[in-house]
Formats: sequence, C-alpha cells, structure tokens
Amino acid sequence: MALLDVSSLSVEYQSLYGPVHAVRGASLSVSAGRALGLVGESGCGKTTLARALIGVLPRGARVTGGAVRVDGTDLLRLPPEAVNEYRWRRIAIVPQAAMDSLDPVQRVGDQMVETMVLRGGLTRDGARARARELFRLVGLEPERLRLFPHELSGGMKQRAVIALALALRPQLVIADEPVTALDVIVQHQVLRTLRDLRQALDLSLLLITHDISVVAHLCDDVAVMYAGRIVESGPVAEVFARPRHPYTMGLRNAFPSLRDSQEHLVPIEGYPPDLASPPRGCAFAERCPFAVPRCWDEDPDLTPFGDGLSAACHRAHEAAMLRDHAAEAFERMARDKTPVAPPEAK
Amino acid sequence: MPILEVDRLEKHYPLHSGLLGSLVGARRFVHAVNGVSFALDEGANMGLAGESGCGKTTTAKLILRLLTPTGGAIRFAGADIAALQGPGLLAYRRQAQFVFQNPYEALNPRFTILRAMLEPLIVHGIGASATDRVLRVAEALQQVHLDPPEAFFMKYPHQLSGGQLQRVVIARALLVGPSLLVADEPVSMLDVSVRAGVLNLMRDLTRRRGLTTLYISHDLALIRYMCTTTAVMYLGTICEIGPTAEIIEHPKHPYTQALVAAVPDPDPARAAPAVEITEGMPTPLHLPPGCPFADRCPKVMEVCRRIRPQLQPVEGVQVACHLYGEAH
Amino acid sequence: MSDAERTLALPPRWAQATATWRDALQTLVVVARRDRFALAGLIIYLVFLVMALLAPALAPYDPLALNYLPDGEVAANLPPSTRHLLGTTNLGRDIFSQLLYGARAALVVGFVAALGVVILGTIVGLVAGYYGGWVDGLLMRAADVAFGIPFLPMAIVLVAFLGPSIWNVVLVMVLLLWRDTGRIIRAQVLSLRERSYVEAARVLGAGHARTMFIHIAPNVLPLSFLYGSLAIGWAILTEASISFLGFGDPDVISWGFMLQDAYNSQALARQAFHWFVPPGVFIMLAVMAGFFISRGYEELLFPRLRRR
Amino acid sequence: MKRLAFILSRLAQTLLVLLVVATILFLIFRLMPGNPLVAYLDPTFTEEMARSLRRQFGLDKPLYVQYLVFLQNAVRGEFGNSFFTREPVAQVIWNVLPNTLALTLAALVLAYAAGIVAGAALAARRGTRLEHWGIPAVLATRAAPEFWVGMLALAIFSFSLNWFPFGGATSPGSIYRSIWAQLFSLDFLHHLALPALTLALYLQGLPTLLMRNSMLEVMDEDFITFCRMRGLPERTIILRHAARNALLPVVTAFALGIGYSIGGNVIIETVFSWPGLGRTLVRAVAAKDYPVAQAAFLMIAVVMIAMNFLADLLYGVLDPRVSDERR
Repeated sequence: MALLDVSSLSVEYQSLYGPVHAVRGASLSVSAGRALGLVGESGCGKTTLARALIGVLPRGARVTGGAVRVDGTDLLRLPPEAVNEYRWRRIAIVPQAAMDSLDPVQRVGDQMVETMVLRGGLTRDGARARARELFRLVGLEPERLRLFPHELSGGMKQRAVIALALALRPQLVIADEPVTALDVIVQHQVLRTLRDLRQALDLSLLLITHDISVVAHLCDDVAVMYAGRIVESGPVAEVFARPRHPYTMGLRNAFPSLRDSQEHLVPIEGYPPDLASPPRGCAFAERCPFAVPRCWDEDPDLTPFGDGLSAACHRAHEAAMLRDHAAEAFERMARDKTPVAPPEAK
Repeated sequence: MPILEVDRLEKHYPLHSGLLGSLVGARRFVHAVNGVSFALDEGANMGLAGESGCGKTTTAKLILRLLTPTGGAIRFAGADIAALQGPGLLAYRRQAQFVFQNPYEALNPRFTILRAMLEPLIVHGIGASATDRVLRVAEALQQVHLDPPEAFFMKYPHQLSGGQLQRVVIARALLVGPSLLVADEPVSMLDVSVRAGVLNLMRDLTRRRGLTTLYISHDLALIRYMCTTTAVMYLGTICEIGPTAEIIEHPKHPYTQALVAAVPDPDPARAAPAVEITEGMPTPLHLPPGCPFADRCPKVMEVCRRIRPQLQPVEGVQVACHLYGEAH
Repeated sequence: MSDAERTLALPPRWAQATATWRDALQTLVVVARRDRFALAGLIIYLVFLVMALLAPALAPYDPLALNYLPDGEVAANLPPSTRHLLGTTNLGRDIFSQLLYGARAALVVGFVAALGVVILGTIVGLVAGYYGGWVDGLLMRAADVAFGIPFLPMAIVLVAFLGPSIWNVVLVMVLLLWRDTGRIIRAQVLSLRERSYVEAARVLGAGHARTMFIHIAPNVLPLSFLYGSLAIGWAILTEASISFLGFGDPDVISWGFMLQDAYNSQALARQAFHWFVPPGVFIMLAVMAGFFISRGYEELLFPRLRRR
Repeated sequence: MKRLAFILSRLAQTLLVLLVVATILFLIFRLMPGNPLVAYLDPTFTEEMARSLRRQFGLDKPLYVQYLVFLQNAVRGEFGNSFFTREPVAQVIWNVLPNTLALTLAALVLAYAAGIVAGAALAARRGTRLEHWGIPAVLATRAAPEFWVGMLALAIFSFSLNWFPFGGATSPGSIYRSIWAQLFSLDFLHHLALPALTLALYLQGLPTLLMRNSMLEVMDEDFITFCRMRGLPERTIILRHAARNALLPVVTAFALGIGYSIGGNVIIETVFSWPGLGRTLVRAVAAKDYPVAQAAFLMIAVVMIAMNFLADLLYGVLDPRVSDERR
C-alpha cells in the first residue's frame, strides 16, 4: 500500500472574481522509500496541492473534494487535533519560500528546539543535542544554531529548513521548489544533500518543481500537473522517454539542454487556461495540436496503461504515433497559431 | 574593428556604514566588476554566464550607461561612452537597447501598451506624425507575433501574460533601430512552456537584423542555445571566454568545470561527473590579492593565492588560471 | 483594412499620457461604492461644503453680532430655543450661526494646508528618492530635523511671531508637516526606482526630469492622495488647537475659536453642553471624514489589509 | 562592537538634530519681526535705558556671538530671568518638568499597553462585527480634538459629578518634603487621573491601529505559515512568533508618537491647568516672556528627541537585523 495516496483532490479559493479552481481532482501516490517528482508550470496548482497535504491552506482556500490517505487513513476526515499526529511526525514539508520561513527575530536553534519540545515531546537538552545532530546531517556546522536567520546564506537557510523538516523523523518529506532561489552550484549541492538524506534515512520524497531536469536527477517517479490536474504519471525514465500526453511531449522539446548542441526548441503555443473558469473539456485542448472534437467536450480521466504509467488523454492509445509528429505539430501550431488538423486516427 | 569594446572595466561601490562610520573607519568598497575585458564584432553574439552576484548584470548596466564605471573604458564604435552627455548620450541610447529580466516590471503599470511603445519614439523624435508613430508601433508588435497589434494598444501590462509582455519589451527595444541588444535573463521569469517561443523569436529577430547581442544568464543551457561565444564570470572577473561549444564540452577553468557539472540534465542517463567545490560565492568585499576563486578551488596551488591570473589562450579559448600557465 | 484605417478607427484617447486625475476620481467612486465608511466621509465633506458656501444664507444671525432680547437686555447664555437653535454665548452671540460659519475656516485651512503639504512632500520625496546620494541625504536630514521639532509648540511660536492670521496657520502646517508625506513618497520612489520600468525609461532615452515626472510620479500620486486626505484632518485639528490656545485669527470664526470662547467663559461650570459639544463634534466629523476616505483608499491600494 | 557603533552613530545623529533644532529656535527668536526686548521695553524707557538693557541681554553684539553665547548658555542650562516674575528661568523649568514627565509617561504607558492588546484583539477578530465598528470607534478617538475631550471630561466628571479636581497638579496649600513625595502622593494622582486618561485615550489610537495592521501583515508571512505547518499550538504562534514581530513597527511608532504626545501636552496641560512645560510655554508665548518661552521650547525638544533616541535603541534590541544592517 502506498504511504501517501491522494485521490481526486480538489481545492478552490475565493478571489475577487469568484472561486478559482486551483486543484481539480488531482490523484497521485507515493510509495514508501520512493521519490515522486511533481512537475508543472507556475499556477498549475502544485503548491496548493502541497499545502492541502500538510493541511495548511492559504486563507480563503478550502478542499472541496477527494481524499488524502496516509497509510490508509484519510486526513481530510480526521478532527484537527488528530491531524496533528500526522503533521510533522509522519509528513513534513520544506515550503516554497524556505528563505522566509524562519522567524527573523529568533535564533535558528531556538526554533528547532521549540518544534521538538512542543511537538516531539523531547526535553530541552535532548532537543538541543538532536538539533546539533540534525545540523551535522544536513551539512551545517552545529555552531550555526546560535545564529539568526539573516546571518545565514540562502543555501544555509535552505539546509536549516530541511533539518527542521527532519526533526521529528517523518517518513515523507514534501519539498516545494527546494532549490529554485539558489545559484546553480549551491542548487546542485543541496539536491545532493537531499538525495543522500533520502538514502541514509530511508525517506520518501515528494519533490515539487517546474524543472524537469531536477526531477530526472533526484526522483524515481514523476507526475506531470497541468491546470490543476495530473495529466501523466509513471517512472521517470519511462515517462520522459515515451510520453503519452501531448503536454509532456511538448515540454520535452521546449527546454534547452546543456549537452545537446544541435537541438531546436519548439514552444507550446498559447497560455494555460484561467482556472477561475476552467474549460469544460480537456484543459490542454486549446494548446494541443492533436485535439479532436471530443477533447473540447469531455475531460479525460487519468487512465492506467500498465507498468505504473497513467495518462489523461483521449488519444493516449495512439501515443507512439503522436510522439513521432509532436515536434513538427507543435512547431506548425506555433507558426500558424491555429490547431493543426490532427493526423488521421483509424 | 569590433563594435563594442570593454576594456578593463571596473565598478566599485563605496560601502555605507553611517555618518559616524564614514568618519572613523576607512572606506570600504564592494568590487562588483573588477577588470572585465572583451570585444564584440558587429553582428556577433555572446553569452555572459555566472552565478548571482558575479557582476554580470552590473556589467550590462555599465554598457547601457545605467551606471558609470569607476575604472576602465567601454568603447562603442570606437568612442568611449563614459564621457557621453546630452545629445551624444541620447544618440547612444538609440544604438544600445536592453531586454529586462522581469517583463512584469519592465513596463510602467500606468501606461497602456501603445503609450509605452510611443515613449521611445517621442523621446527620440522618430516618426513624422502621430499616425506615423502609431503605425510604427503596430508594425513592431506584428514582428513579435502580437497580432492584431491594435488589440494590444489599449491594454495595460497587468492584462497581458508574461510571454506577451516580454514580446512587447523586445518590440519596444527594437523600435528605435538599435545595433546592440543586451538581454538580461530574458526568459527566467517566464513559464517553461512559453520560454522557447521567446528565445526563438529573439534569435530570429537579432539574426535577421544583424544585431550585436549580449545575453546574460545563469543558465548555461540557454546560453548554449543562443550564443556562439561564451564568457564565464566569477567575482567580477572573466575566468574563461571562448566558443560556447568548447567551453561547455571541455571546460578548462575549475570554476567553469564546477558550473557545468552542476547543471542537472533532463536525461537521467547522462549524469555529469561531480566537481567538488565549497558552497557559496563570497561577497566581493575583501578581494584576495591572488585568484578570486582560490578559496573554493579544488586544485588550488600556492601561486594562486599570491598572483592574480590573467586571461591567456589555451586550446582555442582564453582562461585565467595558473593551471595552464607557464611554470611559476 | 489598411494600417492607416485601423489607426483611425482607434478611440481618440489613444495618445493620451496617463489619466491620473481621471483615475483618482474614478478610484474615489470605486472606494465610496466598496466602503460605506468612505462614502460617509465623502458625504460629510459635501455637507460641510454646502454649509460653508451657503453660510450667509443659512445663518439666522451675524455670528459676531451681539443679540438683544425684546426688553433690551443682552441675550446672554440662553439655552437652545426656536429663536436660537443652539442658544447664545455669554456675550449674546448666536451659537448656531457661528457653527455654520466655522465650516468655512475648517475647509479652507484643511484643503489649502493639505494641498500644500502634499505638493511639497511629494516633490521632496520624488527628488530625494530619485537622485539619492547627497541630495537624498540632505533632504532626509531636513526631514529628521522636522521630526525633531515639537509640532504644536513650534506652530504656536511661529504664529505668535508671524501674527495671528489663518494663512500663517496654513503656512506653518505646510512648513512642518511635509515630512511624513516626504518620507513615505521617498520610500515608494526608492522601491519604484528598482523596478525595471524606470531603468527602461532611461535606456529608451528619457532624461531625469522626464523619468521623474512622467514615469515615476503617476505611480506615487495615489499615495500622495492618500496622505492628502489624512492631512486634511490633521490640518483642521491643528487649526482648532491653535485657536483654542488663543493664537488663532481673531477675525475668523472657527470651531476651535468657539471652543476657546466657551472654555474661557466658564461654559463648563455652567454645564452649557449646547455650546461646546457641537463644535467638537463637527471637528471630529471633519477629521474622521478624511480618515475614512484615506482608509477606503488604502484598502484598495494595499489589498493585504482588506477585511475579507 | 557592531552594536556600539550603531548606538554611537544614532547618538551622533540625535545630537546633530538637537543642534539644528536649537539653531532654528535661536534664529526664530532673533530674526522674527519684533526684537525680543520690544515686549520688555516700556515706551517710557529712555533711549539710554534701552541701550543699557540691550547690553545687559547681549543684544548689542554681532549675531554669531549671540549664537555662541546662546549655545553655551543652553548647554549650561542658563536661560536668564523671566521678564515678568524675575525668577531664574531654569528654576521655572525645573519646577514644571516633573509634572510634564509624569503626565506624559503615565499616558504613554497606559495608551501603549491598552493599544497593543486592543490591536492584537482586533486582528484576531478579523472580519467580525467587533472589527467592523471597533476601527471607526478608534478612529473617532484620534479625530476628536484632545482639548474638547478634556472639556467634556471636566464638565462631566469634575463639574457635574465632582469626582475629580477642576485642574492643577496639587490641592492648594499642599506642601511636600520632596519632589518624589509629591509625585507619589494620592492627591497628585487624583489630579493626574483625568488629564492622563484623556491623553491616553487620544494616544491609544496609533498603537491600536498599527498593532492590528502589523499583526495582520505578520500573520500572512511565510514563517507563520511554516509554524502552522509544523503544527505548533496557536497560542505559541500568536504570542511567541507573531506578536513579537508585529511589535516592531509599533515600537517605531512609539518613537514618533512621543513627538506628537509631547507636542500635544501643550493642549492637555492648558485645558486641565496642569503646571507643566506645555502650559508654561503657552503662557510665556502669550505674555511675550521670551526667555521662558525659549527655554520651555528647547526643553520640550530635548525630551522628545531623547525619547526618540531611546526608542531607536529599544528597536535595535528587539530586532537583531537592525544593528547589523549594512546599506
């Protein structure tokens, strides 16, 4: 059984212009000891999803449906105090704004000790010793526990927040864009620390990022999110080598690669839909060169295709053929600004 | 003759430590740019790579005369731009244009797109009549694939997406007919799926017009896609410069090696060998007399801490590193 | 359609710079619609405006004239009645008429001083924030000094020296109160200066003056407006205080003057609430109106404080 | 070391401001229309007597000499004699200074204690009826003229109900062994109550509104969200993390608030006939008693600037980022 199992989760929040459907029936699962990468563009709902998992949504946002099961228990059905049994003890999070996530007027060490004393039932001395141990674990000198957050560099703050996430020995850590604000070299080193920690502590990881390369680097599985839904998921190597959803195909050609000199980038024409009024059919139809009339009317479900692969596309069964045409089709769409006629399906 | 020549460029900021501090303490300086030299031929393009704080954006702003250098010279078509004033400066501003990192901030929120685009025409007195100017704006918008242009005229920046805004910024930069274009992280604020469109557009437009282009980015993959030449900056100096392919495939300077190795690859099969260096660039405050990278360098030698290495040709590129020098 | 035709089909406003003033008024309407308190503030100002304009027509008596009873006695210390709606002062002056005339002083002082404060503060803030360096240092040290001067004592001393005139009161307020607006606008300009569009204006060839007044100023004017509506309140309050202390213009009837008159004429001991309650309420309403409007405006500008 | 440098640089700035304010004061009293002696000189004085008086007050010397003498005297606390009572000015000032400090500090402490609690409560009750009407009510206390509130208080509590004295700081005829005995006597506190409460009512508006805004802002910060994610108890989050950070701007306001409150004392002291610096200033200006006016003004400025400086230091202690700030 999966450690974390999210099914058909929906979250909406109130804006000045009415409800925004940030997450629209997203499903994913993380097995014990595995790392899942959740990739998507900004505004696709991945951060809202993460905050729903830890049970701290922004003001005005609420879960409107679905389930978040940890070891089979649905957290959304538990009373608030019972959720605390899971929060931080089973699932911890390294939030997106890790740089600003520490109280600026308190020493880093005090914040760690506070968490361990109030949430983990440790004594102050025990907590202090554990804080030193955790700092060493994430590659920081224990002396730095005495510093204030503003006295740490960006990479150090990120590591301190990771140490804080590990404080109560959780099984699953959610890391929301853990390296986005960091420089390339620091980024690389923090990612490696995460990978080492995963092995050393047998952690499960849910890594949220917009950067496909980071997922490829660190994760076993990947889930691709678009406009509040998971459109494709499966083992990393399989999904990137043989994508079944046109969005994933498009993304593959939209990134420059450092080690490929002869490539030609192909953009995905258009922009993600406005989630205040999501389209009736497939949210990607507007930007998809392969859209057929059915796509505009009917939102496809995430359907399993064996080997742990799933995709939400009406034409996923023709994926191999679509893949061959993908670069050319996206290119033509970008040039003509109209959906190209889909290759004939038989 | 190169159209743009940057010669031992320096920019030092005095560090403020209050009224009293400036009275008692010695004045300290941040060495943002510390002796950068390179030259660009007409129509050439170059990428300036490096981590944040390495001085790449300061270099760009110096070239655009948004800042004035504290040392060295920038020559555009042979003339030093530091001395430009009044009409001379205005003429230079028609020649050198900038594409900003953050398109959401590069357009005045209180100006409509049309008004924002008319601004450079008004300032430079381009266009015979109001109608003529509007037609020029329409044409420029069409060139960046914002079609039909008049649909965008009365829009305010917050009504457009990031990709559209960056296209407007590019169109506005090209409106005055520049010969040099500097782009500072032109797509880093954009969604991944629209980045490729903006990059392709910039590549097409600059090539077709034969523009001299300088791309500034922390993203080596982007530079590889856009540029034939690359310079890698570290702590205000260029540590390696040469043809892009050579620099990325066979980096010479230990810093370049670390930088290249740190870039994750979308293809999990091609993991790069790791290069160990310590985390975090120091602030450019106390510059050591020797190589600026010495403190983090895995291959540091005794000479590195004494003598600052100069750029010298090594296998088709130029490298500032004692590893490749004559015996010391 | 040809390009030229398309251009001509554009609305005539196409070349307009920015519609700052129209924006400000439109925003005011939006604010009033969203926020009932802001609407109340606007209505209060409108009522006072009508009072001030029509005071001679509405007032039943000359506010400074001594009134007599039919038997020839001075009509002093009368309680409210139909003849004298709010009674009379100890010298037999009609309190209701004084109250109406008082709106004139309040509005003139409030609006003129606020305008002066905002104009001076905005210009100082723009120049200091934009140029930075020693210009900024000098102007901000000047603001420090202005903050180091005790406001009301200085106002009293200056008015005492310059002579008790309503315009001196206004002048003193402008000289001393620009500091708040100046600092806020400077901070805003400093943050705007970091925005690329200000650099963009420079790269595109705009000079310093053009950058400051065409590109930056429209973006700080909403803030000036906000501080302006607050300053109206402060100015009315200050004028009342100065009058109460006896340094006001003796030829102008203001609410502060009425309160001073009441205080010095033992109205408290006589429990003449009809005399000293109404002017205080009017001052309070005028100041609150400014607060309400600025608050509604603030919530629109800084949505983080929004109540929802 | 860094902290010492911070304190010294603030001190230097404070002294500079004080010097400039003193200079402005000097210039106002020397250059304004009407020589300071005009009020003193009787038209019946002969030219000879006037000249000797000018010499006596040092007014025959060049301006810069007068300025230096003024500064020297100011530092030594020498302000000459009152034009009217002939008392030494220093004596006049020292007599009333404790009253002003007692009134101001009592009101400030009350106002900030109440304001911080009320502001936090308003923030916690966001979107409720309490907030909807509470804020306009607080605004009303800021908008109501202090002297008018004082008049109402006097009319109701003193003249009508007879609970409090009509004014002054002590009952007529009271004699105390020392200034401290006076300040802590019941009689003094009885006199102090009404003016201090009136002033506090006016002053609490600023901390209340600021604390509320600041709390709301802090509660939206990422580090508070992170505390929630860690499952910390709500009490801990609000008291240990949110309130402490939210207090920072309130402390800054305290510094500026002191300025307004000391200035505002002029009003409160006049209404309640409180023998303090403000009332002394008003009476001296009205009577054209320039030596007293000048000294009272300078003293008010000194108290205000000194308190600003202390508030600055307090801020440096509360926020570790400030004293390290490098710009």
